[in-house]
Amino acid sequence: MEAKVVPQKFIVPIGPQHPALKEPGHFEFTVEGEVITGATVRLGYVHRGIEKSTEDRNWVQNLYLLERICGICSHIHATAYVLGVEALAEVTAPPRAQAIRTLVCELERIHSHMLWLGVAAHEGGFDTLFMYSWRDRETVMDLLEGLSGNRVNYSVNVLGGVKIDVDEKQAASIRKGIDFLKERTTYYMKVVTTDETFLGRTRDVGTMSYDQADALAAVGPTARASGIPRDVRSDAPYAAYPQFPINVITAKGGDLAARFVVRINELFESYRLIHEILDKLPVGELTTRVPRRIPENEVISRVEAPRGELFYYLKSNGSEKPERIKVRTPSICNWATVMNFAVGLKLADMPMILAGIDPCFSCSDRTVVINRTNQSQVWSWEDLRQYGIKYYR
Amino acid sequence: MPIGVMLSDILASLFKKPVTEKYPYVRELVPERLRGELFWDPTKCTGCQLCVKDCPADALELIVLDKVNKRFVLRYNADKCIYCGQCVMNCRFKCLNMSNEQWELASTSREPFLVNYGRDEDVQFLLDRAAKAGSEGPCEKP
Amino acid sequence: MNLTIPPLIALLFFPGGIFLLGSGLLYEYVDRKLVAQFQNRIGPRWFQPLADILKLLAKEEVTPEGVNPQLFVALPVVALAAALTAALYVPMFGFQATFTFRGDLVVTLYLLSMMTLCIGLAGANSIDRFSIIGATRTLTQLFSYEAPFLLALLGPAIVASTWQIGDINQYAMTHTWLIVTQPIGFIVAVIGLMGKLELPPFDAPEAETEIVSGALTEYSGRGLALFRIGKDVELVIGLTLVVAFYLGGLGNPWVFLLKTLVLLLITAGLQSLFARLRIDQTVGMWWRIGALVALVQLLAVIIGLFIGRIF
Amino acid sequence: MDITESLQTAQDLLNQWTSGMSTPDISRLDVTLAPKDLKPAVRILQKAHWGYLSAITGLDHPPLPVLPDDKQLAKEGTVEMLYHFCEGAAILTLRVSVPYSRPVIPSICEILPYASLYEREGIEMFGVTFRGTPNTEHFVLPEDWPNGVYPLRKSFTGFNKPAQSPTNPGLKSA
Repeated sequence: MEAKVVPQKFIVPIGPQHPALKEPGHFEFTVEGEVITGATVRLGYVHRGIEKSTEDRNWVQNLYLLERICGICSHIHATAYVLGVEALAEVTAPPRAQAIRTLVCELERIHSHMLWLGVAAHEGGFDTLFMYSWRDRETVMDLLEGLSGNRVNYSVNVLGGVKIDVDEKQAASIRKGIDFLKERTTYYMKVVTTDETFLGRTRDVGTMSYDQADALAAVGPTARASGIPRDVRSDAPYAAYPQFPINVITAKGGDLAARFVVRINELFESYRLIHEILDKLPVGELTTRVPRRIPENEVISRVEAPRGELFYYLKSNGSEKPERIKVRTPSICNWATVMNFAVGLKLADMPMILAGIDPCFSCSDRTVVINRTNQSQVWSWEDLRQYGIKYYR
Repeated sequence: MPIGVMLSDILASLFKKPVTEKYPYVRELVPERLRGELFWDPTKCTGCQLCVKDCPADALELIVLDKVNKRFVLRYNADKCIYCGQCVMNCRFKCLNMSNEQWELASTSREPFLVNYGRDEDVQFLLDRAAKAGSEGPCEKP
Repeated sequence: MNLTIPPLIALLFFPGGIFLLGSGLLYEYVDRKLVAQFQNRIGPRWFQPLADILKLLAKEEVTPEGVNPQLFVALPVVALAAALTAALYVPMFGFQATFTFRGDLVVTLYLLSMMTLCIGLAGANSIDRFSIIGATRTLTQLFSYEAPFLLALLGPAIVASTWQIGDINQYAMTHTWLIVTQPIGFIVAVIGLMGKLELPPFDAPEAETEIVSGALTEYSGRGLALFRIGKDVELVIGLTLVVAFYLGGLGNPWVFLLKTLVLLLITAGLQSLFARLRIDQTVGMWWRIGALVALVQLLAVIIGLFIGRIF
Repeated sequence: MDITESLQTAQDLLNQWTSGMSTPDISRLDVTLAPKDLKPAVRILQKAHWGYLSAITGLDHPPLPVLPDDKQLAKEGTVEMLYHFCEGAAILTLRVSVPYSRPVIPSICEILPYASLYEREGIEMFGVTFRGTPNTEHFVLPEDWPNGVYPLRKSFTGFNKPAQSPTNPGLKSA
């Protein structure tokens, strides 16, 4: 570190390692006193080269690779991918499979939004809300674990259907868990909308008007909090959403408080939808056959991840392996909104605003091929593997 | 101007048991569908290799000793395995399944992570062959 | 029951010195455990604060570049020394204060502020950006809560018409609890204490999600350990003062323990109840509300006394 | 607005620049443009409030391997950038293709500022130059990534030899 401070340009770095961010991203905020006058972002600390790696694996293997893009919204990545591949192969998964996919999507959305509620509260220094919301999130995690066998990376999807079935016992435990969560969510709604100290940190903070959100192409709850009814689930329904339509939740405020309200209201919407799916679960097969070689074509698959629109572009070349898979995650879209709104805000609000879009660094970072070690050599994957083997021997 | 809306909740917690799980002292029941260590039944396998082909982590290796007499050894690298269950799904003869009892797999050495499944004599044959070839042990790829 | 103890023992072992450090750690443990309980967690085990301190003491102390090394080393010592000195003027654990003179209340309050001042200086001494912002916030917060806190402790002093902590304690023991007669003063004093100790929701100066650890970011090993012990000692003294003034005084060790623990329960509850206040909100709250109500309380006390004297 | 209507509107807006058009499925419209027409096309979409830029996908078309007995001339490799615009369920894709020898596409950042991140990715991953893009710093790749190596081109298969990096020789002994 340099041994002097230049007074006119005081830069506060946040990240790549910083207690506010549990994931690596680097932000530099130029501040005057407590007020921010400039902001830049640098990502790429956790790039894993997934897009390139997909070209080396067959269609089935890629499902699990892509599911691991993000630990929080793993199922939705897999869903986007299988829907895309099924479209390429011109098959359709059976209705029961589609409904179960949708069910897990919604459970995942609940878990993601509860997680976000806790993280956002923690960024605002409200650790009690953080602990409570994560405690209650365990309910939905347990449901997912009971349903799929795993807390994260559920591997519910396979090409052409799903692996798991929902029996009556499962359905009953899900209904029970959801009813408990509904009661808790009502309570959290009361806390975030009425507690004066908390509102002091969220009201009129990071406000983004409808026009601004539109101009910056925000997606997901960030956009919906500014009043843009943009939701792939209703715009271009996929999986079982045509049979189980959702109501798009929006709020007018555009500030942090509105983002809380939108996400919590979406929780209620998810609860409703889960009940509906469980009540009207179609009967039938769980899988359909998908050929190993996918005919040459290209397809775009869009789904609504908990954080916003997830975009997959898949191109096949007639072989067992894809030609190109492009993943555009919702976090990428929303970065622009944060960087544009940081200026003029207080430093103390920044962690909450960063958390407000629910950023996912592992989602944003996914395309680099090669890792760099601290030895400043460029290492290939094989070198790294060898190094790892040597190291552990 | 309501402040301290969570008051009732925190007061209630004062008399509640903490929800923190006391693992490993107290073990909770694991769900029935939990995907733990992989097990293989050699009697049903036909050696179609479908499990190996689709394994996303290259954790499986089917060593064919005698295709006609169906002598196979499945080498399973538990440390590479991502426990996705695709192999179980792929197997048409139901010779693979994932245990919901064996899931505490952490170990301080590498040995427990390499498992050779098969008939005892086949595994022994494979180990002997590896020893004869003068390589360091079963860790080396043939 | 008011016992006296030889000064040297009081200074080194009991109630000052070793014993005070031990009880500081104990109170920190109780505080953390209570907050955990409020949040439905298990919380630390009883020796955790001690283990933290021992671990820190055993660790290498890194002197960062760009600081004044003498100041860097001296500040934690001064902070702890000030806190320990302050303890000598306070009737700890129900025993009479070791030293006492007219006006020791004022001295104690200043000694307690030394701690905050040292943390502020420690931050400003560093060139780390988080430290500097933390120092600015620490000192800003110091100026905001200090006046109301002082006013809140002034109320009991005025009704007891003495500046001696021991005498105020005596007065509190023999009269109606002052929490009844001066409720506003009590609230301001408790919240002021929380501000002084930088407990949530007044932990903006060390808000980990924004500025890592504030002014103490660059401290490690011994320095950090001393600052932490200092804070624990200050927690004990602060609780003692508020209890002695507002909760009917401190007769004997059991009364002391019971009353301070009850107060700790209240502060732990307040800690888990609120979101962290931004520094501008903290300052605004203290000057717009805190100082004003403390002043009103003080005026009421003075007018009450005046009227009382007339009739 | 339903899908066909949206796509019809887009088609009408872009008609003057279109050099190729297809509808791979009911909700999509692919429009092939010359690089120079990209900016006016995006501007007219933005003026008409037709959707938002959802993603920019890069596609690498390497030159086909020329067999010795093949008389055909080796075709140059191209990089194709796909600008996906979404409006409801309708997806409009603007396809712009540039040759390896001159991979220059005008930047659309002055029309859509948020395209910056996608363009930076394109620069790093495919070696396309976006003329006029405001920020060309590395977005996802490490700072000391060698120049001229574009990971998502098909020709890239990894580094085989550990290259010496000049930036931090001090740590080499570690």
